[in-house]
Amino acid sequence: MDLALSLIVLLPLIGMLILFAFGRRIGEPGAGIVATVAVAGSFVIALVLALDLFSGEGSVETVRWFEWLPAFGVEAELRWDQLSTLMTLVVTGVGSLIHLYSIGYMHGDARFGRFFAYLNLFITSMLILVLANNFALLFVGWELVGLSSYLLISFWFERDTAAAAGKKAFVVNRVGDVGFIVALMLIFSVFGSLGFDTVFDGAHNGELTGAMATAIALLLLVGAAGKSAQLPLYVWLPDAMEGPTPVSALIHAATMVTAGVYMVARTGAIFEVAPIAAATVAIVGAATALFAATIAMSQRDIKRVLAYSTISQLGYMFMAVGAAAYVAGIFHLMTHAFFKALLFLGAGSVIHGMSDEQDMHKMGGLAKKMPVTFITMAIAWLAISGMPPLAGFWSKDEILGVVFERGGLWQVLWGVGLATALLTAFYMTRMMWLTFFGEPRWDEGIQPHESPKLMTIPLVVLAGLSVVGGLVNTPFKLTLEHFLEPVFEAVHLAHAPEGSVAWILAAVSVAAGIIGIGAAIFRYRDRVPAEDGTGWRLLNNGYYIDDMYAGVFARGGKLGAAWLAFRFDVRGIDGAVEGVGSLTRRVGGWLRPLQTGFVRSYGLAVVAGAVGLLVWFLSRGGL
Amino acid sequence: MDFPILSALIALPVAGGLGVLLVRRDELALPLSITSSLVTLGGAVWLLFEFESGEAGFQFVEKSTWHEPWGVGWHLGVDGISLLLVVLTAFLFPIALLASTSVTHRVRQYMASMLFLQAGITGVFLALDLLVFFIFWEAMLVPMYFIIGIWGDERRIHAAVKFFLYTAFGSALMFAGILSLGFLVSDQLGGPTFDFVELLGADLTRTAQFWLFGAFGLSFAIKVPIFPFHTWLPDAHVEAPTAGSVILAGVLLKLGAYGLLRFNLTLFPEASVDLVPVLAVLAVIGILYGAIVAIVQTDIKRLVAYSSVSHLGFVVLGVFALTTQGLQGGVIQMVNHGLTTGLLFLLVGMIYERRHTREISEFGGLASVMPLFAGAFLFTAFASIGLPGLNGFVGEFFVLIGSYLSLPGYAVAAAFGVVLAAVYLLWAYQRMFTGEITVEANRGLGDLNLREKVIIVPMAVLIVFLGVYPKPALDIIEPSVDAVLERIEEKTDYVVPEFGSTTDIAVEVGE
Amino acid sequence: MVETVLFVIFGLAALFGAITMVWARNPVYSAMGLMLTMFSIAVFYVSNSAHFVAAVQVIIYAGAVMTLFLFVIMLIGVDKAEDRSENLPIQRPLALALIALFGSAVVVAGRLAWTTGVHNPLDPVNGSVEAIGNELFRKWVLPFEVTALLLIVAAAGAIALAFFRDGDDAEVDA
Amino acid sequence: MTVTPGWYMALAAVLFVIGTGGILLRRNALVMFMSVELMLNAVNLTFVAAGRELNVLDGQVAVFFVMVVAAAEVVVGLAIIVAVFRRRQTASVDELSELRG
Repeated sequence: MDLALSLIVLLPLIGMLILFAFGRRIGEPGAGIVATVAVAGSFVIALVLALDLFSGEGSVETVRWFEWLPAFGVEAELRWDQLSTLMTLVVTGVGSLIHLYSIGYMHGDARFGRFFAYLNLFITSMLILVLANNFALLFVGWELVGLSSYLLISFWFERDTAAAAGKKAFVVNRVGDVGFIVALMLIFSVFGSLGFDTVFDGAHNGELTGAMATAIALLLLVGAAGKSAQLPLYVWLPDAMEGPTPVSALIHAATMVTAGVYMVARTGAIFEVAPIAAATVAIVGAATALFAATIAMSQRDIKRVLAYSTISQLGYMFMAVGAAAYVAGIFHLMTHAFFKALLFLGAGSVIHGMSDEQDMHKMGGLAKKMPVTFITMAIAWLAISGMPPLAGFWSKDEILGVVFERGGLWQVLWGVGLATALLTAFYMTRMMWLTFFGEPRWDEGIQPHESPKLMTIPLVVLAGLSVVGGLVNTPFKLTLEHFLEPVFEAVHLAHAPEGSVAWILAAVSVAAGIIGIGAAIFRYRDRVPAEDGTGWRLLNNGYYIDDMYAGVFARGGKLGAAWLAFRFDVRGIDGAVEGVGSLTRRVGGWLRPLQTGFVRSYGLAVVAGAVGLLVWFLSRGGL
Repeated sequence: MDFPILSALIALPVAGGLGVLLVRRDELALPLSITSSLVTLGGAVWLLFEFESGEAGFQFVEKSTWHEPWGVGWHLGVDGISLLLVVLTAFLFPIALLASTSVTHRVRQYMASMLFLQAGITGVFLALDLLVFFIFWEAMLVPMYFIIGIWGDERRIHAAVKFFLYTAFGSALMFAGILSLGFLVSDQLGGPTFDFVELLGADLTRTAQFWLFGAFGLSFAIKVPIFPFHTWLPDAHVEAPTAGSVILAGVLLKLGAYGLLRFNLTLFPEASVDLVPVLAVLAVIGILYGAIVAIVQTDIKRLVAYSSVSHLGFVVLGVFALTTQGLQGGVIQMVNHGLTTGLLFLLVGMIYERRHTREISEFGGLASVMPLFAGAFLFTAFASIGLPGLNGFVGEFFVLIGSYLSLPGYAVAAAFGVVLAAVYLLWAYQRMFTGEITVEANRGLGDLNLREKVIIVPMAVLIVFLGVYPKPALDIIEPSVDAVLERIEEKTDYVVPEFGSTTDIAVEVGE
Repeated sequence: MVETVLFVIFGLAALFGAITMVWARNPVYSAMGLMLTMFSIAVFYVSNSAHFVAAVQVIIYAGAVMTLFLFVIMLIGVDKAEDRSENLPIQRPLALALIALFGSAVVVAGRLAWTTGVHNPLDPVNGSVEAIGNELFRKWVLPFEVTALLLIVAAAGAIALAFFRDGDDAEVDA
Repeated sequence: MTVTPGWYMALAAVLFVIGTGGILLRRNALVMFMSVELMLNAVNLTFVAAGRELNVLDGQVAVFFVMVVAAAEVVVGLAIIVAVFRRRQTASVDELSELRG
C-alpha cells in the first residue's frame, strides 16, 4: 500500500526527471510516450487502490515519506481518503488523456521532450496538492502547480505575450498565496500544528471560534480565489490561453484551477465554523459565475470563450462549496473536468485543423470537415448547457438545487446561478455555431482537416465520460455523495431538495438552458452579426478591468517603484550617505590652509598646546 | 586536546594565501588556491559530520589565554548557529575561485586576497572572544576592499571606499562597545574580560544594555544591511568582480545578522526585547522596500543586490521574532540566501563575461541561444522567490509563520514580500531571456561550458536538498536557538509565545 | 656642600652650553654647546647616584651622538654662519611669547605644593651597573627587548635612507 | 645650603625652555634636532633627581629607555637630513614645505 501510494506521485516525478535529463535524446514521440505511460501508470495504480474504497471496505491511509518540518507538526505525508482518491483519479485520468492528445498536438515542436517534462512536473505537483496530509505540503503542491503553470503558459517563450502571460499568472497567484500564507500563520497560531487531523479535529471540537475562524476562512478564500481565478483575481486565466491548448485543457480547465475548490472542500471543517466566510465564498462564486459568463458571450477567440467559461463554471463550484454543498461542488468539479477538457481539446483540434487560427469569426462550417471533433464537442456543449442526461445537467442541477434549498437570501444566488446557466447555454451555442455551422469564413489558403487519431481518441473518451459521468450522483442514486460522506463528517452537508421541488427546479434550469440555446441559434443561425457596439466592446474587453489593473498596479506600481528607486533611494538615502562624505571633504578643504607645510609652525602649535595644557592643569590645581 | 580543527579552518586559507603569494607563477595561482579551499572544505565537512546536532553549547572549543589581566584569549567554538555558516563559507569559496578565471591582472594577489578573506570570515563565525572577533571582523574588510578596488569595474574605487568607510564607521562604534563592555563587567566577574562565554555570566543595567546594543547593532545593521543603511550594497555589488559579489552576498552579509543573533540577543537581552519593534519595522520596510526598488532596476546586478536587502529583511525579522521557528528560519534563511543569491551572482557573472554589460535591456530572448543557462537562471530565480521544493521556501516559511505570534502585523506585511519577489525576478527573467533576440550581439552567445556547469551543479544540488529535506540543517540549528531564547526568557520578563494558544483574532489586531 | 658647589659650577656650564647651542650661528658651535651641557648633566647624574646612567650619558650622548652630529655637519657642509632673519611673519614674537608663558607657568608650578612620595635618607638609591641590570633584565625585560627591535629597525631604516643613489630619485618622486 | 631636588627641577625646566626656543626660532634642521636632544636631556635630569628623592631606580631605567629611543631617533633623523640635503642642498626646514595643504 505504502509503495503503491507513493508510486502514484513518484511515477510522474520519475518521468519528469527522465525527460529533463534525456528528453532531447529520447525525442519524438518517445518523450511523449514516457510521460503518458508515467501518468497512466499512476492512474492505474490509483484505480486499483481506489477499488477498496469504492467497495466501502477500504480505510483512510497515510504514507509517511520522511520527517519534514517537525517544528510545524508536519511530515512529508500523503493522505489517501475518498476526496483525495477522487481528485487523484480525475487528475491522472484526464491527465493521461491529455498527455496522449499532446503527443499529436505538439508534433514537430522543437522542445517536444521539455513540454512533456513540464506536463509530468505538473501532474506530480497536482498529486502532491491533492494527496497532502497537511497544510504545508498542500502549500508545496499549491506553489508547484503554479510553477508548472508558469512554465507551460510561457512554453513558447519566444512570443512576448506568452512570456508575459506566464509571469502574470504566477504573480497574480502569488497575491492569492499571500492570503494562503497568512491563513497558515493564523492556523498555526491557533492549533500549533499544520496537520490536517489536528486542525480539523480542533475546529470540529470548538477550538476555533468567532472572528478568528472567519479570518482564517476568508484568507483561505483569497488563496483559493487566486488559484481558481475568481473575482477579483481572475485576470490571469484569460491570458493563460497563450499556452499550448493541451495545457489550457489540463491546467486551466480540468485540474489546477479547481485546486481552490478542492481546498475549500478540504478545509470544510473551518468554513463550517465560519458561516460568514462560507457565505462570502458562495457570493464570490455566484458573482464570478455571472460576471465571467457575460464576458464569455462576447469573445471572438475560441480559447478565450472557454477561459471565461471556465472562470464562470469555477464560480459555480465556489457557490456550491460556499453553500456547504461540498459533494455537489466536487461533483461539478469532476464533470466539468470532463466536458471542459473536452471542449479545450476540441478547440485545440479546431485550431490545429485551421492552422493556428483562433478567431471564431474566421471559422464556420467546420462540422463536415472535422466530424469527430464536431460530434464530441457537441456532446460537451450540451453537457455544459445542462441538457439532461449529460454530465453537466446532474452536477449543475444539484448545485442550483442546494442553493435554492438553503432558502432566504440564498435564493438570490440561485437566481444568479440560473441566469448564468442561461448565459452559459447562449455563449456555448454561439461558439458552436460560429465554429461549426454556417458558411465557411476561412482565410485563404487554409485547408481545415480532421486531427490525427492520437488526438481524436482522447476526445471520444472524454465525450463518453461527459455523457455518463453524471450518473455517479443522480437524485435517484447518490453514489458519489455516499462515497464522499466520510470525508465530510465534520460538516453539515447541505442537500438538494427532493420530490416535486426537485422536479420543478430541474425543469426551470433545463428551460433556462433551452432558452439560451434557442436565443443563440436564432441570433447566429444564418449570419454573423458585427458584434462591435459599445456594449459588445465593453464585454469584449472584460469591462476593462484588466486594463484598469494594468494601469493601477503595473504602470502605477512601476512609476512608484521608479520614484523610490531613482529618487528616494539614490537622492534621498544614498544622497545622505554620500553627503556625509562630501561634507567631510568640504570641511577638510576649509581646514587645509592650516597645514602651512612649515615645520616650525607645527612646532609652534605643539608648544602652544603643551603650554595650554600646562596652564589648564595649573589652574585646576587651585591657582 | 584534540586536533584544533577550528584553528585549522582559519589557518588553512591563510597558508594557502601565503603559498600563492610565494609561488611566483600566475598560472599556478588558481590551482593552488582552489586546492587550499577544497582542503578547507574537507575540514568543514568533517566538522559537519562530527558535530553533535542535539547539543546547544559550543563544540570543538579551543581556548588559550593571551593576556590574563584583560581577559583576552584565543577562544574558538562552533554551535548550531555558526556551524552551517562556516560550512557555507567553506563551500562558497572554491566555487567563487573557480568563477574567477576572468581575472587576469595580478592573479596571485587576487587569489591570496580571496583566501585571506575566507580566513577572516571563518574567524568571525568561530571567534568566541570579542576582541578576536573584532580583529577578524576588521581583517576581513581589507581583502574585500582590495577585491572591489583593484579587480572591480569602472567606479570601483568609489564603491570600495564607500564600502570600507561605511563598514569601518560601524566597526569603530562596535570597538568602543566591546571595550566598554569588557571593562564594565570587571566588577562582577573579577576583572575585565572579552570572553563571550564569561560575559554571558554578567548582568548589565538596562541603560548599559541599551547603549551597547546600539553600538553593536549599528555595526551589524550596516553589514546586514538593514534599511536605511543599505546604500553601500548596490554600489559594492555592481562594481565588485563576480567572485567578490558572490562572497559579499553569500557570506559577508550574513555576518551582520549572525552578530545580531549571537551577540546582541544574548548579551543584551533586555535591550533586544525593548527594541524588537524598531528592528521589526526596519526589517519589514527592508523586505518591501528592497523588493519594490529591485523591480525597476535596469542593471541586473543592482537588482540582485536589492533583492538581498529584501531577503536579509526576512532574516532580521525572523531573528527578532524571538520564537523558535522565527530564529530557525532566520538562520536557515541566511544559508539559503547565501546559496541562491550566490548562484544568481555567479550566473550574472557568466553572462557578463560573455557580453561585458549588466544592463537588462542589452539582453532579451537569451533562452533561445542559451537554453541551459536560462534554465539555470530560472531555477535560481525560483529558489530565490521561495518556491517550495527549493531552499528559499523553508526559510521564508519559518520566518513568516514563526514571527506571526510575536509580531503579527509585521509578519502579515512581510508576507507581501513573496509577491514582490516574484514580480522583480520573473520580470527580469522575462526581459532577459524571453521573446525574440533583439540585440545582434546576443545571437552568437555560447551556452554553459564545463567549468560553469561544475560551478552550478553543486549549488543546485544543495538548493534542492535543503528545499526538500531541510531537517538535518534544522536539527543542527534548533538547540542553539532554543538556548538563546531560554536565556532571553531567563534574563527578561519576555515569554516566548506558545503556538497553538490563541483562539481569538483580537491578538492579531490588538498588538 | 660639595654638591652645592658642583651644582652651581656645572649648572652654569649647562646653561651656557644650552644658550650657546641656540644662539650660535654656526652649527659646529651649537654642537659644542650641546656637548658641554651634556657633560654637565652627566655630572649631575653622578651627584644623584646614577653612576651607570652617567657613564652611558658620556659614552653615548656626549660621545657617539654628538660625534654623529658633527660628522653630519661636516658631511653636508653647513658649518657656516646662518643669517638670523626670520621669514615666517609672526613666528618669532609668537614663539617668544609662548616661551615666556611657558617659563612663568613653570615658575608658578614650582611654587605650588605637590604631593609626592616620601624621601627616606636611610635607603639611598644605588645606580650601579648591577642594580640597573637587575631592574632591566627582570622587571623591564620585555620593553628592553622591544627597544632592541626598535634599534634594529632604526638602523635598517637609516641604511635604507642612505642607500638611495641619484638614479633612484626618480622612483621616489613617483 | 644643600641641593634639593627642586634645584635640579628648576635647572631642567630652564634647559627645557631653552630647547623649546631652539626649535621655534632656528631653522637649521640640525640645530633643531640638537634642541630636541637638549629637551630630552632636561627631562632625563628630572627623572634621575626624582628617582633619588623617592628612593627608586625606575627613574634611571626610564632614562635608559629614553636614551635608546633618542639614539634611534638620531640615527633615522640624521639619515633623513642627509637624504634631504642630497636633493635640496639645504638644511633649512623652511625650504621643505611641499606638504602644505
